[in-house]
Amino acid sequence: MTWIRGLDRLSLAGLAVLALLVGAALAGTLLGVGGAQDAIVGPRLAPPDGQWPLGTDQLGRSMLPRVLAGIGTTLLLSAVAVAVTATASTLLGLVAGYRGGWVGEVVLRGVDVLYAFPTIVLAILVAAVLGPGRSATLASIVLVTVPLMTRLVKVAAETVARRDFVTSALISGASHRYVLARHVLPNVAGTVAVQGTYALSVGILVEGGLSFLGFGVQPPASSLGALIQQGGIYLLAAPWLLVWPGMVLVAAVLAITVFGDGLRDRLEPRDSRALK
Amino acid sequence: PTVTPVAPGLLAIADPAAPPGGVLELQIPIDTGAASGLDPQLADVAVSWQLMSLVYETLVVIGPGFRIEPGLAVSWETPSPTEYVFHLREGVTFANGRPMDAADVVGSLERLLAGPGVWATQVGPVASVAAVDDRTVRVVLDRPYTPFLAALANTPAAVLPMREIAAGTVDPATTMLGTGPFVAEFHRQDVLWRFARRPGYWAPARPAADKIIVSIVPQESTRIAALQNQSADFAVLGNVDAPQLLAGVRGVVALPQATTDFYYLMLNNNAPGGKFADPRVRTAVNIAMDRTQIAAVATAGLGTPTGVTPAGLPDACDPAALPSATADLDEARRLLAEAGATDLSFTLTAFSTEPAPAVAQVIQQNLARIGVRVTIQQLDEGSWAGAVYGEVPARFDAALSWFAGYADAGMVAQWWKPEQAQFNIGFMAPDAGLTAAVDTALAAPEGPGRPVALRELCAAVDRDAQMIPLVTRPVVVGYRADAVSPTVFATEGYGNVLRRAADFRVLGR
Amino acid sequence: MRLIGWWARRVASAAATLTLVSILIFAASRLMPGGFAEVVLGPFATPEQQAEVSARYGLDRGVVEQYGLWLAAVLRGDLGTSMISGEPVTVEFLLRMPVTVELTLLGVAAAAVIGVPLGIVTAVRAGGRGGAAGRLAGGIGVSVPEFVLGSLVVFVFSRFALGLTIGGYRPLDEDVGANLRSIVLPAAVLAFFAVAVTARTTRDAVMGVLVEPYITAAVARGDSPFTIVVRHVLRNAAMPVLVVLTTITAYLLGGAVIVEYLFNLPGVGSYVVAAVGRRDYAVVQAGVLLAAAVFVVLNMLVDAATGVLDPRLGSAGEAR
Amino acid sequence: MTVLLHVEALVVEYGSGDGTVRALDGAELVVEEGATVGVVGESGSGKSTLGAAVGGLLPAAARTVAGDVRVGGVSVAAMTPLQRRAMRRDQLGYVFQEPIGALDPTMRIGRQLGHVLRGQGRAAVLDWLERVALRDPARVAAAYPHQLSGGMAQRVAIAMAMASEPALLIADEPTAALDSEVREEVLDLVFTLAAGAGTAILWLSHDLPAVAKRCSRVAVMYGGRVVESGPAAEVLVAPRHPYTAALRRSVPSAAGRGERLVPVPGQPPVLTGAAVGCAFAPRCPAVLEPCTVDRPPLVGDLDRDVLCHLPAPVGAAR
Amino acid sequence: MTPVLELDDVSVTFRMGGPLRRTSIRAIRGVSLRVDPGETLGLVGESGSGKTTTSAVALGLRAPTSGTVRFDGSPFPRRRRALAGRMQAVLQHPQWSLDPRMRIGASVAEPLAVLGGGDTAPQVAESLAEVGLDPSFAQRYPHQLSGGQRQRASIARALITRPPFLVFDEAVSALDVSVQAQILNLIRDLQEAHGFAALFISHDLGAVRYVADRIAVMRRGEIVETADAAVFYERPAHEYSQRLLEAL
Ligand SMILES: Nc1ncnc2c1ncn2[C@@H]1O[C@H](COP(=O)(O)OP(=O)(O)OP(=O)(O)O)[C@@H](O)[C@H]1O
Ligand SMILES: Nc1ncnc2c1ncn2[C@@H]1O[C@H](COP(=O)(O)OP(=O)(O)OP(=O)(O)O)[C@@H](O)[C@H]1O
Ligand SMILES: [Mg+2]
Ligand SMILES: [Mg+2]
Repeated sequence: MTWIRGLDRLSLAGLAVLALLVGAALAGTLLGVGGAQDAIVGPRLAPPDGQWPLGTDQLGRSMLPRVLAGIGTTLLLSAVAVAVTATASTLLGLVAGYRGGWVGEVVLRGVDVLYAFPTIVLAILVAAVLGPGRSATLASIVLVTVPLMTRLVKVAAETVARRDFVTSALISGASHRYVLARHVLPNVAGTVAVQGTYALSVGILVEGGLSFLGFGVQPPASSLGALIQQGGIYLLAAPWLLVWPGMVLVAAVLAITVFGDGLRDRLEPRDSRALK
Repeated sequence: PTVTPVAPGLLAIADPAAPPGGVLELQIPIDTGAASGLDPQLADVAVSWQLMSLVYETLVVIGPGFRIEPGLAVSWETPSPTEYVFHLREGVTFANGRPMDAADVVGSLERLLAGPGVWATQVGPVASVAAVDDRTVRVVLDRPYTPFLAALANTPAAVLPMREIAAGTVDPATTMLGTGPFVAEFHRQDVLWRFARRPGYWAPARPAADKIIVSIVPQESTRIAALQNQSADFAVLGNVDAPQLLAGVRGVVALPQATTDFYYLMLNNNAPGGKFADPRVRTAVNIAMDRTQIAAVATAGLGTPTGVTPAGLPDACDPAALPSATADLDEARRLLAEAGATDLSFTLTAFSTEPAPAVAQVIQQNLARIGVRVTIQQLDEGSWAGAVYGEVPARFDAALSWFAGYADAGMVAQWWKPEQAQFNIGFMAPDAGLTAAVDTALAAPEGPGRPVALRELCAAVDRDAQMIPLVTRPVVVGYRADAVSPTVFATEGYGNVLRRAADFRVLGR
Repeated sequence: MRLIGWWARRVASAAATLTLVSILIFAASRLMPGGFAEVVLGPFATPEQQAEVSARYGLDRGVVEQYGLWLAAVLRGDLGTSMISGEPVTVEFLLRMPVTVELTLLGVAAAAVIGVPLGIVTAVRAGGRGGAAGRLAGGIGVSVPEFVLGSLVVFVFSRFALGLTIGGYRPLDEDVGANLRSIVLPAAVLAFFAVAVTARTTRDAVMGVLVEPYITAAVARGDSPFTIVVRHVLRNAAMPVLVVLTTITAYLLGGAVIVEYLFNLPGVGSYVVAAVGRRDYAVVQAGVLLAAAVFVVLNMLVDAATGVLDPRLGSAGEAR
Repeated sequence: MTVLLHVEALVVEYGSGDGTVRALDGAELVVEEGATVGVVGESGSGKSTLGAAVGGLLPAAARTVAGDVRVGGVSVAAMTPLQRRAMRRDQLGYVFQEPIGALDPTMRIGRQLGHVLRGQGRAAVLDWLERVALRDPARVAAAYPHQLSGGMAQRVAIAMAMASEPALLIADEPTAALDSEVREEVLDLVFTLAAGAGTAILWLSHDLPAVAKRCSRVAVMYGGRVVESGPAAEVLVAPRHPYTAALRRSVPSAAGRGERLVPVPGQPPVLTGAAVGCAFAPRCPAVLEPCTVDRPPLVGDLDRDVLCHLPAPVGAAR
Repeated sequence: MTPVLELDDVSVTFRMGGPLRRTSIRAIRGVSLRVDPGETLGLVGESGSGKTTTSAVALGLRAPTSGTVRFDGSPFPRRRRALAGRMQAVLQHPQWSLDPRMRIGASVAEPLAVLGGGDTAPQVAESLAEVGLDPSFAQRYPHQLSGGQRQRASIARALITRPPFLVFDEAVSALDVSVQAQILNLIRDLQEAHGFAALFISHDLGAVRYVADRIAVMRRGEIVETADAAVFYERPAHEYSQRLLEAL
């Protein structure tokens, strides 16, 4: 856990917020805090009070368990998706940037193909072909986020691959796999950290966007994107529909983002030079 | 939320004192989009009827409270239950200036009946159409068919310029040439329609507005916003809470308009695993439906429970008296046990347009009460249609949709006859008793016998439970009272909020 | 010589990419459940009607044959006919291009003009208070989903219009003022995210450059931070930023669907999405292919820029 | 002669992840205007740190614990950022130890040099490249840094530093990558130019003879301190500090084939805090009791300063 | 006896400049040299004369434009991995030859790790000590080292596996005389103990004299003289060699 030590205060705050959210999601799904998220329990659009701490939604369901479940769904979905994206993009980007040649060309073109599909159209096609729901959302997020990350990892890997320390390792007889794992990967890790957290926010956005267009998680399951999408229109009449999930979502992405930036800085052992 | 009508059957009446002229900015969620083009006879969705009704007119029209009123026919007689004689209005011309005559009427009806359009079914068992003279048309039916006039009042039965069509100078699929108050000046698919006042319209001083600009705005919140910031004068809203959402906005009126359209639940007789082949299972599901809750929760109380005769239409049956409504949940559980389906679980396929997902979720909760687990599958309309209508036999478990309820209590029941409504054949097994009940109801003449026949019909549909009517589908009509003075019906049968568009007055801001 | 060879290879691979895209989009559009016939003709259509429409658009032929015919037509420059409107797809796209192009230009311009400097400033100030504030600002930019921000903007500005139009688009050649009033809010919503993403990537790239000894050397020469950034940092950090800007361009050109919906802009994105919904195959296929073509060209330029920006990458001959 | 650079009891520490490293432990140095001062010392003795401290160029991880650096009488630490920048621009010129890294990899040499020359044109650029003994100036100007050999890059770096005509040139091993012929040529140039322009030179190097040959004064560093300083010739011929003496003995060129080189025995210190006694004590052949416990005082004699408990007398070779 | 390394009439041409002003430089021309087992070849010459380029060819890092290279009697294999453990190099720029994100200990241990070594810590400490670095340096990152310390870390890294062939490119140029002496002694001791062959590139004729058995002199991309060390230092044949020795 030594890496935590090197983080700055902002990143630690981000990490704390994330931990809090994960805790809340677990409380909701495992401990059943707030009751069943899909049960119609009260009047529609009731404001927060003792009985429904966060109010009720447009079907008269308590918002508390829905928000908690939404955190769980969204975090899990995007985390899994980003893990997949990060792994895939890193592998592909390393191959394209380090190996180069026709293999790299093929990888890049393959990624370009995905890239070439307009984001939402791609997501919708995936949802339409796979049938909407979690797996389609997951696949969409991955397909949408892989290209950018792959390209950026490629750019970073390309530069690293020309450095003398890679040459040295190769002279030592290091396998390409060794070089990739020990030299190139750590040197692109900052990029992966930044892009990974970016992908996470894109993932959340795609999830929400799909919900917005009706291709997201299936009702009555709850996700932050779906909650926000459905609550958006009630901004004035029943603000609690939008405010809770909105705040949580923004907090989550913000936490992830500052944490990612902090991680990136942490992964850079050299001092940055103040230009002053 | 209830709105007190300003007159029987009307939520608002255009102020005749307001000066004529002006441009009306209107927003609706979707455009006509039929591959068949602009031919009104092939139009089968309400939005097409609505837009085309600005250009085309019918012999008779629907008035407040579903009264049949004169349209292009000034009057009519029914010498016998199977005979209708229409006297055409004088001075009616098509937009190209040619006067309309009986040949146009006869030709239009014959074309409709011979064509592939679905409305031919609704117009009924027409035996012959003939021009008695230049101003008189006689229609003979095979057997009594009470909804005949109501069916004639809808856009697909509009009078087309048959002479031009026959001569090939006008293709109704691409050109709109009617007798109506407006002409379509411009159309860009999914973006905009521009209708302009037609000089030479038969009714004096109408239409009041110079222009109607119809923007297609799929996003509900955008339409609401447009009303707020005055970029739209009039908008059709789908969100059931729209009246509440617009409550505080100065100048904006949001009227919940009842319609006869209603949501219904399809239980696929051919469902994989034979889940719904047993009528007892279907009945159990039907019993578990809490229509009151669906109406209260999913439609915010704007919709009402309904049987197959749409609530709100004259003579419609009382949904509370349906067999399923009077049975209790224990009965449902017992039926399930009898059918050996105690751990029933199925997928409910719904499209994603609000409030369908809400209805599906209440259904899910309803069924949980009798231990049935429902998984909701929310699809885009294309995939939904593919899943429900794409294959025969159909492979979905259950699906949610809505029918337009039309302007007569018996009409929609036609779709409960799969031999006639071909699209149902994939999931619905024909039932002779049900078919007979439908035919009886359709033939029952106005009078005390008709409610009885319709009640019978409702019960038959309820027992059959292959397509279970649930609640009516409301819309909200929003407009800026400082910009327009419209006429709004309290209940619509053909989803036509522009029914009296010629009366709408544009107010100077 | 080598250059010509490079471009030839690049064009060939671009063509391959586009071919693959065409196959994928064709396959995807046919794999979507629900066919054109069911969707557009509706449940009431008779089998004869469906057959007639299928025949009219060649949907009754084998899939491979359909693909072949389509590809042949595309190569001739014929993108087909929209089954919904009956208009040539090319015309439909041309009508919707101005909105999309305008949004794209504004969005990318904002990303470049605001995002890049913001990223540089937060990197240069990293560690300081300004850096943390910049990080938070950038973070908020990527945290607020388009549909949330868009809804909020629509809502707020529908109450307090401030002379800005919500919904609807006025063409530029019709009335410049009205055009700007109708486009500024949606562009701002798009730019919000674009700026944040660009800023973050720029920050990352710039921080990577700032640790390099040649920056120290420049500091030692007494160059001002501004000079150093302009002379040394920009170019060395340019590649990732360029990649992100291309992505943003591609994303916006492909259609900012949600914003188009929210602000009711007749752009390409919502058109294609609607076409997906209605299984208007020709439009879907053409839309994706056009977006892909633009993107592939952009990418080709970026790849060409790689060699220019980093001369080390241009050199060949090293054995690996 | 006025004092241009005064390093006063400078203590610099690097805070690395696991504890701190003390790179300068009270270094003292004076450079007068136009003087040429060679700082020699073992690898790791703090030469580069000292050089960086002069320009306020220490990395963020470095901390100035005590002491002061004054350029032209003004404390570098007390300068405003603007003043510091002006000082670097107008008074200082740097040649860094690893020249290729100091060149922007994405910019042609000609342009980089051109920037320093502030728009004096291409002719000036080529002229400077020619002066530092680069054979094909046009090609070098058109080249990117990675297309140069190590020695070529180093010469470019020298050209860039000299081109700005600084008051003080801080050159960190400026000729380490040059062959003897070129080295002489370049050093001739640098020292001639410096003499002409009145530029003071602070030459950080490990090569005592080479430095002594060119510079008027040398300062010998060990363990973060300047342990001996004085006129070059005298220090070389008659070192007063045992380390200087040891340094003088282990010149490889002095040993022929087959002979064994004599390095200074033992390892250089790695300081984590102030050295308790004399940092050289563990390796010193003449170590005394106090050497390990007391920090040696500065012993000044004529122009020869030395930090030692038992300095050799002036003139007497060790 | 097969030479460890044999360059036969090797030339390397670089292309430079944009597409419009393309020029090419012949960095080395017709270079032929060989290094026998156990022998150190000193490669000296003017800055920019092509020494590093020659070493890149010798290490199989750069394919020659013309001519042939043989390592241990055969051309370089397509897969470098086949050469694992058979050569090491100290590259000219120590700053770049160490991974900035890897601690010195790991960098130095790398050749061992590549060969699949177990616990490398003791060997790393020993290797660091050999080049005069305190064991605590294993925990540092390259940027936390002085220039000379980095160079020594590179040397430690190259020597840790005692490979049969080594290339030193200006390996001792940044070192003070004392450390230089230590390193040169080390190289000689190891060579006696393990008998490796080496290509020792330097412009420092003094250092070269101390370790090299034979000397090759490069100038403007060509080898102008090759001679036994003893002979060379006594009677340099080429006029350029004479000049070089004069400046010593
Ligand atoms: N990648 C490259 N592209 C173009 N020219 C190059 C490249 N690398 C080296 N050169 C040129 O080749 C020549 C030989 O360079 P090399 O690095 O081999 O010299 P060297 O003998 O090692 O010199 P030094 O002692 O200064 O390091 C030089 O003129 C250099 O400019
Ligand atoms: N960033 C750093 N973090 C920790 N220690 C450092 C850092 N930079 C330098 N050092 C240490 O400080 C001491 C002085 O380093 P400096 O670079 O000044 O030495 P030097 O005299 O220039 O040596 P060389 O001749 O090898 O270049 C060294 O022991 C070095 O390991
Ligand atoms: Mg140094
Ligand atoms: Mg070299």
